[in-house]
Amino acid sequence: MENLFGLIITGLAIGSVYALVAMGFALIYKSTSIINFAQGEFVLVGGYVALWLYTDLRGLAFEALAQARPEVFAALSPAGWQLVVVAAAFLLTIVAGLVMVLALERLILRPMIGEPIISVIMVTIALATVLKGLVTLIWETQIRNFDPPIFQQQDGLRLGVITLPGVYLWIFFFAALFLVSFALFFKFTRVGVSMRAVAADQQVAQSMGISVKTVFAISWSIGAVVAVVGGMLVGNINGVNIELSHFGLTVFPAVILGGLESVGGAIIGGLVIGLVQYLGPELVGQAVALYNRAFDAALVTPGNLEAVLPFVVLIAILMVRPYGLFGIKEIERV
Amino acid sequence: MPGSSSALHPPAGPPGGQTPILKIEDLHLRFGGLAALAGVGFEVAFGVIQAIIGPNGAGKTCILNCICRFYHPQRGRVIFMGQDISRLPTHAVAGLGIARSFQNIELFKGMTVLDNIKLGRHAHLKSGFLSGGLYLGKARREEMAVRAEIEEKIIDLLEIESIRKKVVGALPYGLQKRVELARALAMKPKLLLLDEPMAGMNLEETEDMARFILDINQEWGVTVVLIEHDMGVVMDISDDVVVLDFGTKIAQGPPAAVARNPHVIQAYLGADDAAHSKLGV
Amino acid sequence: MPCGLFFETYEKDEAIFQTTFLRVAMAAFAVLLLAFPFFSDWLSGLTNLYWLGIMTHICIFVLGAQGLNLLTGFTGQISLGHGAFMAVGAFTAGVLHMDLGWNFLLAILAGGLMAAALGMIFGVPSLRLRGLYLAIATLAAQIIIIWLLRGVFEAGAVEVSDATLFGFSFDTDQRKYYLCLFFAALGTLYLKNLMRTRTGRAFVAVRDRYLSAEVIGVNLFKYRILSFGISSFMVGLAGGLWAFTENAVTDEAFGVALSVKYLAYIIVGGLGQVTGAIFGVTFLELLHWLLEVPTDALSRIFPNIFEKLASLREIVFGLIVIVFLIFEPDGLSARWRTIRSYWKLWPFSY
Amino acid sequence: MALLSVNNIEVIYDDVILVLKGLSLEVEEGAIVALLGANGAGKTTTLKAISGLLKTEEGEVTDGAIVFDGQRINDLEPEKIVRRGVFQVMEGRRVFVDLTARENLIAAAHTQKCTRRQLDERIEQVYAYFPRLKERQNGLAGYLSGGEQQMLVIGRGMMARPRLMMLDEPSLGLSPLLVGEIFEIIARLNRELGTTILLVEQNARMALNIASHGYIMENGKIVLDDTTEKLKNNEDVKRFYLGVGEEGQKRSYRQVKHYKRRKRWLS
Amino acid sequence: AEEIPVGGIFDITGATSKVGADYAKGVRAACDYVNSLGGVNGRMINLESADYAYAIPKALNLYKKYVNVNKVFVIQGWGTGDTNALTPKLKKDEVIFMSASYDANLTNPANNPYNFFIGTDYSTSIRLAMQFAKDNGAKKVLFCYPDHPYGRAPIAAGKEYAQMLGLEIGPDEMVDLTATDATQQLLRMKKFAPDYVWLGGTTPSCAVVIKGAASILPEAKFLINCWGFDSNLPLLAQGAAEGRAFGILPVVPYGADVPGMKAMMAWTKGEPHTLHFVKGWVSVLVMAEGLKRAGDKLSGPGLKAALETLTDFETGGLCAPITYTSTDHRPNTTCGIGAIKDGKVVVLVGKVSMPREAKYIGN
Ligand SMILES: Nc1ncnc2c1ncn2[C@@H]1O[C@H](COP(=O)(O)OP(=O)(O)OP(=O)(O)O)[C@@H](O)[C@H]1O
Ligand SMILES: Nc1ncnc2c1ncn2[C@@H]1O[C@H](COP(=O)(O)OP(=O)(O)OP(=O)(O)O)[C@@H](O)[C@H]1O
Ligand SMILES: [Mg+2]
Ligand SMILES: [Mg+2]
Repeated sequence: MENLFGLIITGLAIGSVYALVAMGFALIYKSTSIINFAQGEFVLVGGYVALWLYTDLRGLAFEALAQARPEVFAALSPAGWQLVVVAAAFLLTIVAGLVMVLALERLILRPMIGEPIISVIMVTIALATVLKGLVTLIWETQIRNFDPPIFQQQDGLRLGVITLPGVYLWIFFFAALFLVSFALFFKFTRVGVSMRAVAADQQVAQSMGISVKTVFAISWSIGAVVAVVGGMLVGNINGVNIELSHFGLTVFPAVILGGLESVGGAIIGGLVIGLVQYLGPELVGQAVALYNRAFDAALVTPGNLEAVLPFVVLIAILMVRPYGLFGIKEIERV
Repeated sequence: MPGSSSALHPPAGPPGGQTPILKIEDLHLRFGGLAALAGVGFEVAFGVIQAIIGPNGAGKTCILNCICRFYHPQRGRVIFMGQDISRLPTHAVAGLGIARSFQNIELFKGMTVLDNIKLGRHAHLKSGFLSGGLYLGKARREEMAVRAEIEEKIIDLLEIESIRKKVVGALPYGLQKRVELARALAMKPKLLLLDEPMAGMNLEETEDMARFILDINQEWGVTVVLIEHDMGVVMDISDDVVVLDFGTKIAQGPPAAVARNPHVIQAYLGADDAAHSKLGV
Repeated sequence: MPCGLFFETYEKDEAIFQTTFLRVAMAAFAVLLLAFPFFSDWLSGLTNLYWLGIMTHICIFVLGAQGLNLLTGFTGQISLGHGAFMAVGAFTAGVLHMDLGWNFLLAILAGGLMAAALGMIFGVPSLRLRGLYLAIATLAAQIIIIWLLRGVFEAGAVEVSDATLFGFSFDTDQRKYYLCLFFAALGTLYLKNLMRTRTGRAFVAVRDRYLSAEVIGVNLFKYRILSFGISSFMVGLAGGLWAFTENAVTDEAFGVALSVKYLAYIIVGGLGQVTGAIFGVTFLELLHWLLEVPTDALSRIFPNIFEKLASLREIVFGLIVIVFLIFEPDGLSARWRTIRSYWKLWPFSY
Repeated sequence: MALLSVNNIEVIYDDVILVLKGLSLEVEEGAIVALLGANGAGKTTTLKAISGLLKTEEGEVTDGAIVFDGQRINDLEPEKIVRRGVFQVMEGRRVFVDLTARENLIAAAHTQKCTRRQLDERIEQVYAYFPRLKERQNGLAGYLSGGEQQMLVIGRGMMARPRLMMLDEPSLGLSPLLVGEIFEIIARLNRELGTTILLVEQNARMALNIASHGYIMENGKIVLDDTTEKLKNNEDVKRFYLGVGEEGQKRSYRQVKHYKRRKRWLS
Repeated sequence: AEEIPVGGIFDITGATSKVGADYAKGVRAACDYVNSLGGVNGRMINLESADYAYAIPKALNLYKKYVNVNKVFVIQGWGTGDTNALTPKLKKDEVIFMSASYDANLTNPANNPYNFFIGTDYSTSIRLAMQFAKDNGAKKVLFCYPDHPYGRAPIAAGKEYAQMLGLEIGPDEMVDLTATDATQQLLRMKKFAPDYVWLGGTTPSCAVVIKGAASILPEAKFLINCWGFDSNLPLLAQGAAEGRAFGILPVVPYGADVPGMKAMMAWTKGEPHTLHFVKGWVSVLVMAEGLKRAGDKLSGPGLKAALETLTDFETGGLCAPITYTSTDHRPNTTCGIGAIKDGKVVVLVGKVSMPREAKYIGN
């Protein structure tokens, strides 16, 4: 019990990772009705590109700079350069994400406009294979890590015995930042309405002069940026490896829980799933202990509960709210 | 001519027609703050064509939805042939002999015309997932019988032979409406609810549709509830008219009388005669 | 119409193969499948692949994909849980056969029924959930079932002996192939028949427009659950066959990846078409294996880039699927229909 | 020179179904032109060909030219065509069901560079024409009644302020009172804002009353075209589109004969 | 001369490729190395290798291809998934399967006559780990592993042995292979306050546990199974592994100072590799020795018989001497224990071993 607070905070922190990744799904779904099965691979690409820029290119760049303009190189302290490198890697990763998704949009998604949604979803599944293949082709499959880590362990948050690594605070920060910017973006532009119009009926939207292509490009870009930033941050938790893409699957309960088309919902969904993962097993454990005491039984708490509990909770919530917490109920009318 | 030998379905209900085939009692239906129906009640006699008219948003479609148990009114009852159907599940209503067409076409777009019509017969067929999958003996004979009956009676009546193998989605609007009627007929209806069957049709097709409705009513003895904005049709073919406005009944009576009712003119008809019908007046 | 088809009886009009061309083509196809083991060795020598094994898997997956197509293609309910339902069928069949000594036919039937039961339980949310919400609810089924198999039953790996029927043992790859081919054909025929009768039409109605289906008298709940039941029965059956052809059941074979793969089969093949599952499984499996041929050849010439070639093969595979979908978004069976309708009217196309 | 001229176009669906077979028509700037025809004649297809929406279906203009304001627009994307001032009000009450009535209107003003104020004003204008919409403005469009949806669809056209507005069966499903009003509104839009109108209608009498020129199409071709005055006096038009009986009196739906009456100008 | 066809089923692009790819490299390099020395009895090894991406159906078909088309009788395999799925077939086809799944269950020839592997089996490893803990003063131990056949395999053996040693055993914990945080597991462990924790995961998940333990379980030390302990561990654990993480070393780390390493280093031109490369390499060396001893009896049973003649076979110190008998396929009951020092994997104890007890064959 004394750890409850720590569990809640950690749960929320993990939840914010889910929230960050889930947001990308919601943004893309909102205007295209497409569940992007390659979202996890976007995360993967983000992680690898950031790592490559940060770790491999840094050395080359420094070397070149130190040779060409030693005085510039000397002007900043190593800590200062570290900051510059982090910022540069960060920005370039975003740029890389944008380039990637705009190319994808142009080559793959645009020709699929107007085709059955399920076929487009299938395309994203195939896309996942391609992206994964590209990553293994370029960077091979070995585990790599940010060296030195960008978000150091020691500047984490101490909560009793638990230390929350600093990277989680950053993730929290970015999730909030994205949420606020999207809220403002949708409030002060008419893009939000256009996006939903496109999702509702592409043909009619086109008949009103809404460019489906532009809307697709915008939402895929935002979705991809969120994902690659997520990849960069998540890659700092425990290094990058080919399984980073599993986030694509693990955040599904979060997306659905929040309601597919709701960005805010994705955040709430992520946090709730995080909490379920951290409090659920504890509660089940306590319940089992109580039962054992009451009936003098010797039940054991099943293991790996945190893998299934989100799904159990998800089904339970969906039975009460079939469109998630903030999703839009489908019109049922004849 | 009720009882004619060519009738697909014998006329239902008591010949005297004392008890109405359908009785709507005090229906109340609210959506949030909006009262779509605020205490509507009327009766439909056996074998008639009963029209329901009223301004847009008056609640006409809502009444049909309540009859089909698609909407669940907060208050009131629907009585069909003496049986209170206000508690039945939606799908059970079809089995009783209530069929309908929809305002926005509700066909199964990816299927052929024939399959759409066959689906109308669903509630009256027996084959299950085992016998159907084997497609032997009974299931096969049943399918063939349905096919023959649909071809020879319904498709023939509605003159849609040439399109029966076509996929419904690509058909023009007017034909889709006709297919919808065909599907409703396949349900062996005693009561047929039609929601704006003539909308979007040109004059010729409207005339055809009117003829079909009259045939169905007179030769097959099916009672028809007809919602229609084309006043020419309503005036010509209906036996009785109910007028709704804001979820309440504001008038009822024979068509000619209703059309002279000043309330009806003010709320619904307006002054411009040309707007009343596609048919020249 | 000068060149349409006319039939004297409704019976003929409702037949599955309506033209002589089709009947001949189908008969030829059947002969080809039956004769396959006799020239598969020759093919294998040509390509350095084992075709009998590949074809056996294709048959098993066709059966499962037909099941998923019934649920997703015909009834409109996406499932991401079919991998797990297949696992249930496989484990049930394996355990009943090995531990309780059930005859293999009974065992795979029981496996199918067990999968059907679980499918129906996890199908209950379909009463309220639509589209992707339902898809993710079935993903929950996938995760929970595998978790149960692994954690609670500690199923791990089960060894299964060969199937025997009336003293005849399905112990060679050839016999296994025929066994699986038989079941795949049976499942396909069943689905085809089902879809042209009352139940099948109701499924499609539920998919296209469940609201009007209800008004017509289709009991939504019944048909949604029924669809889950039949569908997971078929995939459970496929699981049982898997157990008896591979002689081993391990939970790792039936993960989320398999569920996604099943979905890929039917989308690429064509949703809501009985031929869809056949085309989809065949296309994707052949593509996958045929890509192995150049990869293999190249890695002999350039042994240093063996790993790169493996990645490249994955990339090419994904790209081909993408390009294919861009040109044929409705799946292969759509193309097949175009070809067929062309042949129907041949030589007077247009 | 006409604002819109369609020259001899051919349209094919799915690479096989030939729907328009050399159709031509012209719409003068500032005119109201009616396009009449039976179901399946290809009226909607014609409008879609002009607005470019055909490209979003499996349809294709394979021959001929569509010229708007002196420029060929055949190959433009639909959104570009809208930006040039051609707006199609689609048939079949295609509202965005998941958006509220008001959001539907806002979406329609997508190409309009107007401030928030101006947008609000325009919305109010639409409400002035259709008070019922104002009452239901925050309800999801999917839950509106059929007629209300129809109002919304027309209202969207008004939001876009196009140069050429193409209306596909605007009176469908409206009460007689509103049918009268709709045509008045169309006439007013034409008169007050100078919007050119191409009108597809089944209610031929109303359409011919407000239009100056009419086209009648059958089977993918124009079979008759003239000023509305002359059309109204054409015997065939009178009989098949206006429902005037042989002797010039009112027909009744009850008297429709039980045989198939099919008369076509061609074929 | 004739070639000896050998099958290779590897994970190059799949879920376990992060270690599988390097293992495959080891196998492939060793085959080339053996061939460069003139092959086996003058016959070249012809390795048919393919990537199965940890997809079982693909492994099954690759297997059938190797056996039926390429006529192989020995296969270099990879993980738990393929090994388990193939085991029944191996018996029937009499094909030798040398995988990297060191599940003790495979060491009993009565059940799995054709399975061979070169690493200390997981159960022996866990027993040695328990012994190590006991010897270092542990009183309480706890088992933490992923919910996966690889993780579960040795747990029963570990518990039984720990009990025998008189160690107190805490409740099991599970940490997923893809976990990014183990706070809750650590908090529960904390209630029991173990001296040593067995970690049965792979490197990333072990790093997560060790990192989190820095603040939650600062006293505990970790004993890591062979797939969770490699040069990536110190990098991922960021210093938290220093002096607290001990790993099972069935083979020596790449670059260790043993005679067998020289050839390997020369062959790979010093390009750095992980431990897993060494495992793959040794697996081939052992196979080659078997093939050599089999002489002309190039068949599954022939190779089996030949391998079962290996007694204290030396791989140049790359791993403990290997012995297979017809009743016991445990390669050895000796392994090294590694530790992390200055961010590097070092060998802490070169050899820990236990007697080869018959009762532990297969479990
Ligand atoms: N499910 C619903 N949710 C909210 N409002 C609804 C719903 N169904 C109907 N309404 C509202 O109830 C009112 C009556 O609708 P109804 O469809 O019955 O009208 P109607 O008389 O058929 O009109 P029309 O002739 O235009 O079709 C309308 O204002 C409509 O917006
Ligand atoms: N997407 C499509 N694919 C194939 N054929 C189509 C498609 N859309 C329309 N058609 C066919 O084109 C022909 C003309 O259709 P269109 O909708 O243009 O007619 P219309 O004159 O607008 O009829 P209505 O009065 O019913 O609206 C019809 O025969 C129809 O079946
Ligand atoms: Mg209505
Ligand atoms: Mg039209």
